[in-house]
Amino acid sequence: MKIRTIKYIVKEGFLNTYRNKLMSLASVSIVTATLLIFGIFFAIILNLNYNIKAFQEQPELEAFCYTELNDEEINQVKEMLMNNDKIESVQMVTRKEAFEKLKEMLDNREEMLEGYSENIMPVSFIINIKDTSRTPELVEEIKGIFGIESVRYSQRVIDIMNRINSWVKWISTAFVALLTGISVFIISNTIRLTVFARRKEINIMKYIGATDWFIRWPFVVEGVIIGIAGAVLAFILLCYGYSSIESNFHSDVTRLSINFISIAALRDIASKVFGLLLLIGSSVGCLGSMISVRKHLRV
Amino acid sequence: MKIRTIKYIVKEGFLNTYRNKLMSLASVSIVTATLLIFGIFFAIILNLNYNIKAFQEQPELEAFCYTELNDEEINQVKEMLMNNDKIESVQMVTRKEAFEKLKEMLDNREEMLEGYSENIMPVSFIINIKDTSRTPELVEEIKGIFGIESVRYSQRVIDIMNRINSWVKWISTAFVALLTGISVFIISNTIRLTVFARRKEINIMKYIGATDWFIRWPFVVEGVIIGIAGAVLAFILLCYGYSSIESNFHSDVTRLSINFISIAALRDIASKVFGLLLLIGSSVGCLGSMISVRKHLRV
Amino acid sequence: MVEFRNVMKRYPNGTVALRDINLKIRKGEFVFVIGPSGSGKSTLIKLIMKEEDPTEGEVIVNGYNISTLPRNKIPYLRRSLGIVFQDFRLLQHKTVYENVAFAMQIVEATPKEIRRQVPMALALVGLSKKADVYPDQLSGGEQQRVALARALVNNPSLLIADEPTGNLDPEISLEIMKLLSEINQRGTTVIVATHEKSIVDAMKKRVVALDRGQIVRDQEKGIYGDEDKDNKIYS
Amino acid sequence: MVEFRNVMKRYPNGTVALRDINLKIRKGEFVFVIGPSGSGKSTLIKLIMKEEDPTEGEVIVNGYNISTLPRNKIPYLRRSLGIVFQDFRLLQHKTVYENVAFAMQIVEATPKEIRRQVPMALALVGLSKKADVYPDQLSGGEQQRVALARALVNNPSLLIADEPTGNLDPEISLEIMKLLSEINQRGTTVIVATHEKSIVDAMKKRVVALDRGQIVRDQEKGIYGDEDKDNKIYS
Ligand SMILES: Nc1ncnc2c1ncn2[C@@H]1O[C@H](COP(=O)(O)OP(=O)(O)OP(=O)(O)O)[C@@H](O)[C@H]1O
Ligand SMILES: Nc1ncnc2c1ncn2[C@@H]1O[C@H](COP(=O)(O)OP(=O)(O)OP(=O)(O)O)[C@@H](O)[C@H]1O
Ligand SMILES: [Mg+2]
Ligand SMILES: [Mg+2]
Repeated sequence: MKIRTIKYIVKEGFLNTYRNKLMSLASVSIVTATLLIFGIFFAIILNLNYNIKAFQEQPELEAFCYTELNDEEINQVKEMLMNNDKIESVQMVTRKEAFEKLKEMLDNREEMLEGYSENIMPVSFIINIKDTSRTPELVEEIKGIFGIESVRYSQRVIDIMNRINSWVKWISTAFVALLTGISVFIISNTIRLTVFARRKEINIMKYIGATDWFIRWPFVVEGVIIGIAGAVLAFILLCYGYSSIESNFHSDVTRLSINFISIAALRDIASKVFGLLLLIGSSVGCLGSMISVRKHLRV
Repeated sequence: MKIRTIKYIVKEGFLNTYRNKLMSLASVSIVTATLLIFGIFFAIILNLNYNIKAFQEQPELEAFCYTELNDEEINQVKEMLMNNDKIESVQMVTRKEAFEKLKEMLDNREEMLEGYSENIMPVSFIINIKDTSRTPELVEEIKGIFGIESVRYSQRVIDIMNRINSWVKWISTAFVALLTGISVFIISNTIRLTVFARRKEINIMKYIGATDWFIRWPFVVEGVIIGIAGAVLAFILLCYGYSSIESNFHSDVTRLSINFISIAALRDIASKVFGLLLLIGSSVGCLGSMISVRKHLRV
Repeated sequence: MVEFRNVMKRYPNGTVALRDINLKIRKGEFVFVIGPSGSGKSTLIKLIMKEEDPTEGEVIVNGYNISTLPRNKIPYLRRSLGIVFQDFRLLQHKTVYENVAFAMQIVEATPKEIRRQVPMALALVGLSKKADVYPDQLSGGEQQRVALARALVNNPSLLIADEPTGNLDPEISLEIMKLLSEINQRGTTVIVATHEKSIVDAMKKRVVALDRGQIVRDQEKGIYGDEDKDNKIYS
Repeated sequence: MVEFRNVMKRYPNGTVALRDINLKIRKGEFVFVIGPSGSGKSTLIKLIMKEEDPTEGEVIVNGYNISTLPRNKIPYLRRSLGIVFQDFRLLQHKTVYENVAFAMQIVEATPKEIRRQVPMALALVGLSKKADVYPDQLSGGEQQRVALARALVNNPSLLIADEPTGNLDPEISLEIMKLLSEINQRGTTVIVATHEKSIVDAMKKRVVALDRGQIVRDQEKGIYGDEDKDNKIYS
């Protein structure tokens, strides 16, 4: 294939996209809409995983002080925990809070606690860890702090999260696969329609002696253009929507009291989403054209 | 318009769908795929709402017996609860279970419980209610049972669920709206492509003196056929997938220990889903054709 | 029946296809429109059927001024005409029979009328055997005759044919022309754009000659030729 | 150059378009194929370019047996031919210039060659002024001439024209025929299917007459007419 032919093919692909404006527009619209749906769900799933991961990566430790510790000593322990650079955040559970919890538990047997005060309960600290890989090390360190009696993993929470996680992973993989399949199907059928509308043109070219690839490649270029245009548009819409959700998210979360979830930053997921949209759009556009054109070349 | 013309229009619509097999097939495929996505998410959202509603409609009551009750008396209480036709199910919390819970709670202050046995704890029953509208009535009834000391709503759970619920409702409404919009957009663009591919035909009809409606109506019939065919196909696929998920659901749920969710029976949501798919498919097919054809009638 | 008053037609790309056209065709006339390729014959016809609008001047057909004819009246104008298009314009998804029947369906003819008229029209153009095939299974000349049958089937008051014999052999051409002449005898106005010198010469009908968009000759019982250059009557 | 051996062609719908065709056209010949509408002229041409395959018998073009020609060789066969199709087959999304240039692009001609050849070809058919318009902005005859220019532009060894003058006035028709004759003089084999009696008569070339799918006459320096019924030489 000569250089000038490659030039011709690329130019022709662009020209045809432009010349069939109405059709190109309709098919880019369909591709955009399809990839938009895909992108929305991909973003949601990324966020689900992000939330779960965030949750897992910060398993809470609970460090219990000796019951006998006085306020000053407790403050010292707190200081030391807060100054530890392996620790993300520290939340103190006061004696009173612990005692209330106990009371609630005993409920209608509260008389058992008669004569006891909150002083029977130890102060404890709920600790969020920065870097999970160094958790065991951290546990040892905390245990070494004067005044700490014991350190406990909140293992049960982790277990539940793990279970949910595997479930979400399974579902979301199935989902992304399904949606990818459907998107590919829609886009390739769209390309088929646009090629079908121009089968006469393909026939004519064939009748005057054009080889199959000479006819096919401009269509492939066109398919790729449509695919990429669709992907880019879908991505722009997605970014626009996502960032507006992102910026409204915290106020909404507060209003609706669902502060157990958070949202992944756009810049963190953008490249992943865009890459996938581009991949689907351009590859389906390319393959779709190739296959659709082939059908009309047999004259 | 004469009867025979209406006949002609309907016949023509069917014939054209058949004569443009390839194109009809491609566009039905696209409509099917689009409505499939829509249907999947609609089914998911219906299920979410179903779960939340089920949860809300069956707020758990917890009825505590007097600590002093002996086993026989406890059995009598249980019998009475189980025979109450306002109650869906009853689950007993034994003294031992209650004591374990308490122990766990006290944790490293277990020495407090030294000398106490599980007998300090009362037996309680977790009660699922059949018909929430009669809950207050039921509470009074239970309170009247000999041996019951107190009845508690699990009010906190209800609160949380309410909050989540409003959030889910909001999101799911936005979602269904968005997906409806996108589906409509994809389907109408598809119809546009199929009409565009036949603009010459439309022109010819116009040139030999056909009125606008005479040309347009067969296209509308065709659009409706495509829309309905897509909706029916999507519904069949959806039913097939849903029922296979439904039948695997309980084993999966057990395996993955996510027994806090349940799945709506297919027959309960089928009519809702089908109705909506049909509505979207046929109305967009109809309107899409009308609008797309209009553009090519101006000759 | 048809009247052009100072008509000028300029296509959007700047081509002036017709200029200074003044022409009157009365009911019952038979007119040949001749002229070299690109001289404006088809454009003249397109103006009559309102496929194109005149840039300047007026075209009056059956009493309608086609420039001011409202959009929803156009179909009724076109139905009163029977047109054989130069590029045939057959519906590719309909059989020969259905193509001809379609012209009757749009005027909401009864199925009985359709069943009687369509085979008659096909017989007139010698295509009875091809009733059930699709246009792309026909030879060029056969397609042209289907277009003619479709134009005839509704007994239009004005029949316009653009190169109706361009793809036909001399024998059939002559037959077709005789057919048109017969139809004309029965009262239908007929306008034929053609290049077929021999036919024009043989028929001795009114001839309107176009050249580069202008009428250069308008002659009763004219002939095609340029042999009679002196004989020209400029309109 | 072109040889038909006992060729029969039956279309899928049962129509037998050609039967018992034995025909040999040698390099450098100029052949008219004539016959009434539907007699099989276009089918004959479709067999040469392998648009259709013969049902029985063999068609040999440029040494290839077209029935056994592998799919990937078909474009090269067609490039060696220049064909004017009865229905023109112009690319609607390309201008006149681009339509003609396309025939050169497929053979990977240099831009320089294209820039020289295309205007020449357009000038030959008298369409230099219309280079930048799209086919649907041309008159019927102009489209036909674009098709001719496209067929000529690559200097094919075999030029086939199906009704190349069906939409052209006698003057241009004669010019076109002279052009084809000139091209033939320079060594190109030319096959023309036509109805134009006057042209066939004037040119005095070999005439192959078809009727209902059969060759009913094959005559050197023949004429169109049926006047010389006695004169017929059945092949
Ligand atoms: N849609 C159009 N846009 C621009 N120019 C046009 C259009 N249609 C025709 N023309 C030009 O107008 C002129 C007259 O065209 P017209 O089709 O009326 O010619 P004609 O007499 O019918 O020729 P022929 O005998 O070849 O069919 C030609 O030069 C042609 O190129
Ligand atoms: N694709 C097809 N399928 C079925 N029948 C066909 C097909 N193409 C042509 N025919 C039939 O074959 C016969 C010969 O057709 P062909 O096109 O060869 O005729 P022709 O000599 O070119 O006629 P014309 O002068 O009208 O163009 C005709 O009866 C025609 O109806
Ligand atoms: Mg014309
Ligand atoms: Mg032919």
